[in-house]
Amino acid sequence: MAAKGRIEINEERCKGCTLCALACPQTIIEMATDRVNAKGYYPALLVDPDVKCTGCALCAVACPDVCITVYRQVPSKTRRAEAAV
Amino acid sequence: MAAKGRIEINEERCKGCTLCALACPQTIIEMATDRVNAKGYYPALLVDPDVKCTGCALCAVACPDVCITVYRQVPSKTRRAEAAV
Amino acid sequence: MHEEVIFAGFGGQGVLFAGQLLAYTALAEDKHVTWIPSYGPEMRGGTANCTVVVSDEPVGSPVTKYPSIVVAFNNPSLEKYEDEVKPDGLLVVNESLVIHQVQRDDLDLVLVPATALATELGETRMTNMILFGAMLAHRPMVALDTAEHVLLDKLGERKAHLHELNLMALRKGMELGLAQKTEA
Amino acid sequence: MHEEVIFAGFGGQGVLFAGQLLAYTALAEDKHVTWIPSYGPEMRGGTANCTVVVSDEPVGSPVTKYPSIVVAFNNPSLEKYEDEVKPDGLLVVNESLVIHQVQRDDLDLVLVPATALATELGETRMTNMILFGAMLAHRPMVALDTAEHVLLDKLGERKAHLHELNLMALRKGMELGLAQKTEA
Amino acid sequence: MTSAVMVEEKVVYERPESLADVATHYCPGCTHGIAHRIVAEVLDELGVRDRTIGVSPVGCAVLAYKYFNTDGAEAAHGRAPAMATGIKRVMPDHVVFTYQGDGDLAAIGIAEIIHAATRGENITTIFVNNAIYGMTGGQMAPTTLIGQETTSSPGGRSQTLTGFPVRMAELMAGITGSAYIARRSLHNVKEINTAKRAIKTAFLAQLNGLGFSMVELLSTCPTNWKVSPAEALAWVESDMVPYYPLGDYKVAEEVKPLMKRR
Amino acid sequence: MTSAVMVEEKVVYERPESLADVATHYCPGCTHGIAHRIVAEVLDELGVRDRTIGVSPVGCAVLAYKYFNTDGAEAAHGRAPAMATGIKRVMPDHVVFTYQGDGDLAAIGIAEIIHAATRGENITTIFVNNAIYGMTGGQMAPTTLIGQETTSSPGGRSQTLTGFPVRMAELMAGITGSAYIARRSLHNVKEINTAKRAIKTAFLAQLNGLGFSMVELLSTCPTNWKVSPAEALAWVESDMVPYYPLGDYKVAEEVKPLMKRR
Amino acid sequence: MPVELMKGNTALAEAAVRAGVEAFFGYPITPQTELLEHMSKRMPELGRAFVQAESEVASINMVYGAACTGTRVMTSSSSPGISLMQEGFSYIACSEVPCVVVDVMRGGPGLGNIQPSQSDYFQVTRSAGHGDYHAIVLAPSSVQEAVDLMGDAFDLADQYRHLVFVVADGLLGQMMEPAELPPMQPLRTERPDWALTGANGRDPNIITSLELSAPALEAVNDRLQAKLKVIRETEQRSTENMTKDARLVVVGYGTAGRIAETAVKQARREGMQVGLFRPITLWPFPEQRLSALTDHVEALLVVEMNAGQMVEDVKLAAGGQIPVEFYGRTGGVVPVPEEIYDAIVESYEKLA
Amino acid sequence: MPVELMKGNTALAEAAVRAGVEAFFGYPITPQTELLEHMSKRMPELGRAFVQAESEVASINMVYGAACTGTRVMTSSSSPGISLMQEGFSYIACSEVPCVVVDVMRGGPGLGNIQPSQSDYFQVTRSAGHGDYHAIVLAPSSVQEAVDLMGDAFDLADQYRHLVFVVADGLLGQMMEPAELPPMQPLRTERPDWALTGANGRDPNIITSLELSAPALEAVNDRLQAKLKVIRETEQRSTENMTKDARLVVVGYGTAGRIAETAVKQARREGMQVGLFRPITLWPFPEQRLSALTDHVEALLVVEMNAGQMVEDVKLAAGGQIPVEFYGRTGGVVPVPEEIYDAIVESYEKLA
Ligand SMILES: Cc1ncc(C[n+]2csc(CCOP(=O)(O)OP(=O)(O)O)c2C)c(N)n1
Ligand SMILES: Cc1ncc(C[n+]2csc(CCOP(=O)(O)OP(=O)(O)O)c2C)c(N)n1
Ligand code: SF4
Ligand code: SF4
Ligand code: SF4
Ligand code: SF4
Ligand code: SF4
Ligand code: SF4
Ligand SMILES: [Mg+2]
Ligand SMILES: [Mg+2]
Repeated sequence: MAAKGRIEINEERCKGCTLCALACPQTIIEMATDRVNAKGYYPALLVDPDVKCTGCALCAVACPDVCITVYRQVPSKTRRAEAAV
Repeated sequence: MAAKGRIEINEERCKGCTLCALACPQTIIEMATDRVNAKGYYPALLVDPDVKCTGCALCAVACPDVCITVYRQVPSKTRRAEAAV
Repeated sequence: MHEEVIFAGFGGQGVLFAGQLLAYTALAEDKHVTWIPSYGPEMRGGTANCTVVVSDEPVGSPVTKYPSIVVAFNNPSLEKYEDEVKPDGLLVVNESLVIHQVQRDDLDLVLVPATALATELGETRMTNMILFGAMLAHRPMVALDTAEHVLLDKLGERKAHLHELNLMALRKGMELGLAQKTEA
Repeated sequence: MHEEVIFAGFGGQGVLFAGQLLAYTALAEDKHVTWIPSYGPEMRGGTANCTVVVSDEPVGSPVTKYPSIVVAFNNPSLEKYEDEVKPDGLLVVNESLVIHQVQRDDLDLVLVPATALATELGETRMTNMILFGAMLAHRPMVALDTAEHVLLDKLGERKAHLHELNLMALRKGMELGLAQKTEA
Repeated sequence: MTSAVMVEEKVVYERPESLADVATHYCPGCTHGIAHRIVAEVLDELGVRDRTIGVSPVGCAVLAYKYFNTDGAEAAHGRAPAMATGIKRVMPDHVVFTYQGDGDLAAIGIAEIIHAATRGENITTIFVNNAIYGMTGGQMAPTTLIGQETTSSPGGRSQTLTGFPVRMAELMAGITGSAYIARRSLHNVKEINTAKRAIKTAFLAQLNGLGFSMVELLSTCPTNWKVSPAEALAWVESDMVPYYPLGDYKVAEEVKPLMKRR
Repeated sequence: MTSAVMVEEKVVYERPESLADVATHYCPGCTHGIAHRIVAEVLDELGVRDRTIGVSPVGCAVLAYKYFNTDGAEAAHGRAPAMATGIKRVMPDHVVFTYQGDGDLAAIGIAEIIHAATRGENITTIFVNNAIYGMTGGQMAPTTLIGQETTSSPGGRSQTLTGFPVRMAELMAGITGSAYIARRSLHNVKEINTAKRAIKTAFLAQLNGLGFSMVELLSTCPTNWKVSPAEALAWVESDMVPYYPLGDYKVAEEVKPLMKRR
Repeated sequence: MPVELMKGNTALAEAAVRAGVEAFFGYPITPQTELLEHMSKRMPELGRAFVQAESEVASINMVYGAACTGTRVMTSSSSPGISLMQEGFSYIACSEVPCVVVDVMRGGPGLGNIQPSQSDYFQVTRSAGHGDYHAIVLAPSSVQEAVDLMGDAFDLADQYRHLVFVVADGLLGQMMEPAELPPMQPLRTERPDWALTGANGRDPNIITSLELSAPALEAVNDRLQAKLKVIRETEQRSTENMTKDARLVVVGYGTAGRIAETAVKQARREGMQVGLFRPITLWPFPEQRLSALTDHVEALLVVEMNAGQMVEDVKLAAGGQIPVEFYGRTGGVVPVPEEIYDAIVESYEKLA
Repeated sequence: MPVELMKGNTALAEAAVRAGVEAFFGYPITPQTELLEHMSKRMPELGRAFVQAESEVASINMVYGAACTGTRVMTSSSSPGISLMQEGFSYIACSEVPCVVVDVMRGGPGLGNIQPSQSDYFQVTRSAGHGDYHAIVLAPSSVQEAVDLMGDAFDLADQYRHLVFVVADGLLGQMMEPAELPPMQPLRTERPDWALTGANGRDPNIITSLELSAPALEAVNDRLQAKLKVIRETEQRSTENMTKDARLVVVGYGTAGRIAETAVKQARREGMQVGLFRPITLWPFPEQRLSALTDHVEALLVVEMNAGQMVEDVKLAAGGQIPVEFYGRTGGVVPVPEEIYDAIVESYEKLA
């Protein structure tokens, strides 16, 4: 089973260039059609995140504007988690 | 028998650099020791021209200052010689 | 007659072309005119502005601090220029893309939902012509007729398919503008 | 005392060094002095000149049109500078390398067969010191003593083998100069 | 098999520290932004941000000094390598890099880059080749491809009138003083990652005092090419890469071990 | 066998017409003079003197325009290829050549020469490499050999501080727009003759409209090397040739037939 | 020719084409790029030479080369690019080959920005490069005048075998305004006798700026200075408006001049006796006319888009007779008529 | 320190070394070559940076780079090389990084020759490059003064974060004259807080000359102009001789100034009331002192080794109060005292 991930898109920084969408193997990124950001761009949106995103970060690597932060669920190393508390 | 030649050195142009002497296979060029030209250089001299110069022009090719004109004796093509008159 | 007009909006909204249309039309009517883009940073970028001065006299300054007319294509432009318009000047606003509330009450204010209307017309890019028409309704510096003529000429054969749409947009703007004029 | 001296000759004759010797010696005697080469075309070439001004006052111009002393190392230099020497000035000539006949009769003229003498001494390069000595005999701007001291200092250890020869040449020049002085 | 395993969420991708947290002025989809980011990532990985000095070019990346979270200077058009030389010679323990476009580096600044390499100047150059003068509105660059339309080669670049596009990586590789010269592309994620590794090698070469290093990056200019960002990436792959082959053009002996170490 | 045959005396060597009958300012034994002469001979042989325009450099050959019996211009330091480009573009039927030293061409003028080649500019460059700045009194050139003493590398050229001598023929050969690039030497009669043939090929390439051609000539500077003219020739052979190998570095396909024709 | 709406940059380019320019060499730089771009299209299509050089240094030396052949030739650039051409200018001026250079000035110093400016005044009028000379400098203030002066520039260049600048600023370069282009001039077929055309049946021609001996180079300078003296005496150009009865005269050129005109008119409307003096040649500076004005004018107000450069020439022309005030904006800020008007009022109030 | 006989070029170099210059970047050119050559030996032996650049364009940009790190840095060149540095100067001035540039001027325009000249006056004093600024320009007239001013140059550069020229001419560069060198200064170990030293524990420092918006760039210019105003008010330097009762004052700087002094003394011996005014700073021009002199002096005679450049500044300073005459030689010709004396006599005879 693929890893489970999630991304956050900084919509105000996004320029709607579509390159993240192009890079996503899960094809779960699309450009908004209903709203523009303050700069007048249609920002990228994660569609259906809970199901398909693997946290592979390809979108982030492809993004020229560093708009994307990627998270992935990993088995927690309890020790460390505790230490971190 | 080697061809018979002769060179003329423009002494006033000569800078006494010795390169002609170096190039002459017959080693018949030397630098004057007794006089300088108007520029203060000891000019090159052809030593013993009648005997050894082959008119090979190597000296002229080696001279950076185009001081040397080379002549060579060749069998005269009578026709042409006449035509030239 | 001496009008100093600023068209302002995002790149891609046809801001510069709207200004040029005014300039060419003024020329066609033998008026004095200058057009100048505010050419920003050397790189591509968000905003596009131009200033057109139309006058019966030779134009001195092609730029202005206090325009007599501002056509604001979007919200940042409105925010930027509201305060600059000369008293009693004209402010044409693309209602579709602004949230800012106009504060000044000494202006001739025209609000047109241009982008929405243009989208209705089937071509968002007609926004500029709608706003242009609205402007002309309130400040007939040049004749609509001449403007239409020049417009078709500039679009040329290559854009023949857009002739009708442009004219429609222009007239629609004029119409809306006139409507508001009567109201005001 | 204010002397403007030009040393002039071919490259390689030690012209610049002769000038520098004068300059260093003057400095050693706390006089005001400037030395300047006439740096010709950017490329190497035939002639080498320098001008030394020695004075009890601060030196204004380090160059001169009318030198009070000319030391001509060769024929072209003599031809070039004969007319420039100030009236009653000193003209020192390397007799060995000139054919030109000096025309002026308002000068203190010293003819020294310097190159021939130097060759006799076993080192043609001593020409400059001989001429220097002759000059000093006629215009004792600086003391021979100081000059000798400075000379050895400038030659340094590396040229220790030439010390004696240089001194001999210098003195020889002085001697010949003095001889001609008595004559004149 | 249903998870009794605890899961926690880890950040697997975020802005590198060496990249300032500001919006850039680049056009949508312009890969200048990617080039910036991977350089910043390398600086982070090498831990040298606080002793790095970047030199920005004149070109679209003119404001790069605002985007890198390092000390920075803005050079005159083409002169970044000279400026970097001046900096490096008095700050030999600092990491100095130039970031230059193709007009900047291959046209007006070709003397400076070649001589920096010739001197074996211990600096790193990131060379962003987008086959055009982006900033001034899309004129022909020395790297513009034959037939490519630009605002100063209106019918397409003519070989007869303008000669051939210059291949800088190849040219620079021929220079004895260069330690590491490579060409990479930014047209997809795989290439971006490869590019990043090359950039790391280049900086490692500098950190090890091995001399001049340069990574040429094939980059897009959707605006002046007049295509969409996605089409631009495709054009890099279809048209640029064939003329500008990717690869390492010069790897000095001493550089090789640095490449393995990663 | 004793000659009843008539003999007449023939001139087998004299000053070429394309070389003005004046004394040059070059130092004794400087091979700039030889380079001039063989270029002039080639112009004579090709019969193009009266439609040739030469561009002189800043360097010891600064007065070359006085020595060639052709129209001539004096360029700014390093800019001869740009000037020649200007001339050639408006006088495409004329023969245009630059004559440049190593400081002129490989240091300050490296951008201009590379871009002339890149454009495939249809001109010919005679590049006189004497590993030094002759005219200004013997400073280090980009071509100065490692260890070579000059007035600006007093202890001998240091590789650490100044990098490596640049090999221009090799560099220029890498440029697509160049048609013919060769390196020759002037250190003996045989090499002089080979050099002349290369120069002829270079001009033929131009006459045939094939693009940029350059012949690098290893040359002496006895004055600044501080050796005799004869020793200078020997040094070229012993020290320069090994680092600057002689040969043809680029021969475009269309140039090859021109080489055979002689 | 019909009146067309044209961008200043394009108009300058097309005017040069019609004046018979045979070669253009240049390097892109904002805000003059459209000039080069227009040339990149027009020149090849007319079979003339266009080269986008690798740099401004190369551009000006290509210009120098082509100019040596006696053809009409030009380049264009903006401030930093003009700086890079200084050595070339100096060579060209000394060699006395004719050429035209357009400088569409932008905000400086350094990289500055691309907004309109007049801060290269010193650079172009004093000595554009080392050594003693002045280039001829023409400063249009409208697109029409740019078109007209472009033709004059080539004529002056040829007449005096000299370097001629046409200086605009980003505003004039980017602005569209109606203008009428002149008809296309036929290309010259003859070359001047000094030109490099091949030594065919004549002695070689040589173009050089080198004179190793000081007296010889002084002779070159004397010739150059004599020529400049003639230019200074005969080529001063300016225009005036309402100066006859003016107590205060505003002095401004190019864009600043035209904007000032609006302010001056406003002042007149308010009853002030104000006039405008607009230099058209920046070198030679129209000192004859301006100093004549000092007879009845009580003060001068110089308006420039810089920190005060032409003001020195105005002071020199005024010769200390009347006060000279200055109003300037820098960094690419274009003054608006209102602020110049304020400056006028301030100066006017100071009048005795 | 003992008095030594030193060539001007070498003295300038060694004085810079002792003033703590940490990096030299340069390109050979006569008549300044000995300066670079001295540096090529001294700098490496002291463990400091020396790079023979590929060109003057590269030199000045290397200087720019090193200057950004807050170290003392310099280059030197001669007229054509100075032309090539114009763009760099403009960047440096706008970025406000300190550095020192020596210009050993030679005959121009163009390639000209290598003889002494002062024809870069405009180039260095007006705006060495595009945009609005003036560099500080120091003009020594003897080897000793060259040594002294070299130290001052670095101090002024640091104090004002500005570009400082030391201008000599071929004569001063090539001449040997006794001079005393200052002791070796220790190298500074601290860097100014604006310098590029790595953003370690602080926000990044940035050195730039770019300001995209016009108002922002105007602010930069305002700051620059304010600084220049302070310099203009506080740094004017000149020296005078026999001006107290002088009816005619000769104005000359550098070599022309010292030669003029001989002529002035001669004139005094002949009973003429003549004095000498020698500007030491060419920018800021010592107008305060000079214009004070116009109170009692009846005329000024400017002597330059050019076709007349500083004469404009003298006229501006004189403000039309008294006549300003000019005597100049060009092309590398050095005037001799006799001819300046003749010019003095001529001017003197004109006095009312
Ligand atoms: C001396 C000088 N010449 C020209 C310019 C104008 N200019 C600015 S950026 C640029 C070209 C940029 O192209 P490139 O280096 O390829 O960078 P890109 O914008 O494509 O990233 C030019 C010519 C300038 N600023 N300075
Ligand atoms: C812009 C400029 N910089 C520097 C110089 C000084 N200069 C004259 S010739 C020369 C170098 C010549 O060396 P090279 O090209 O190798 O020719 P060579 O004399 O060795 O034949 C230099 C630096 C100059 N005249 N102009
Ligand atoms: S992390 Fe991977 S799967 Fe998730 S959105 Fe990005 S590219 Fe798609
Ligand atoms: S790649 Fe980045 S900028 Fe482009 S659409 Fe996606 S998030 Fe937005
Ligand atoms: S022609 Fe040949 S043999 Fe005769 S002198 Fe010359 S080199 Fe010697
Ligand atoms: S090679 Fe020429 S210059 Fe040299 S010595 Fe022989 S003849 Fe004289
Ligand atoms: S113009 Fe081109 S290179 Fe510049 S930011 Fe836009 S897309 Fe990128
Ligand atoms: S200095 Fe050297 S290169 Fe120049 S002429 Fe003399 S020997 Fe030849
Ligand atoms: Mg680019
Ligand atoms: Mg050389």
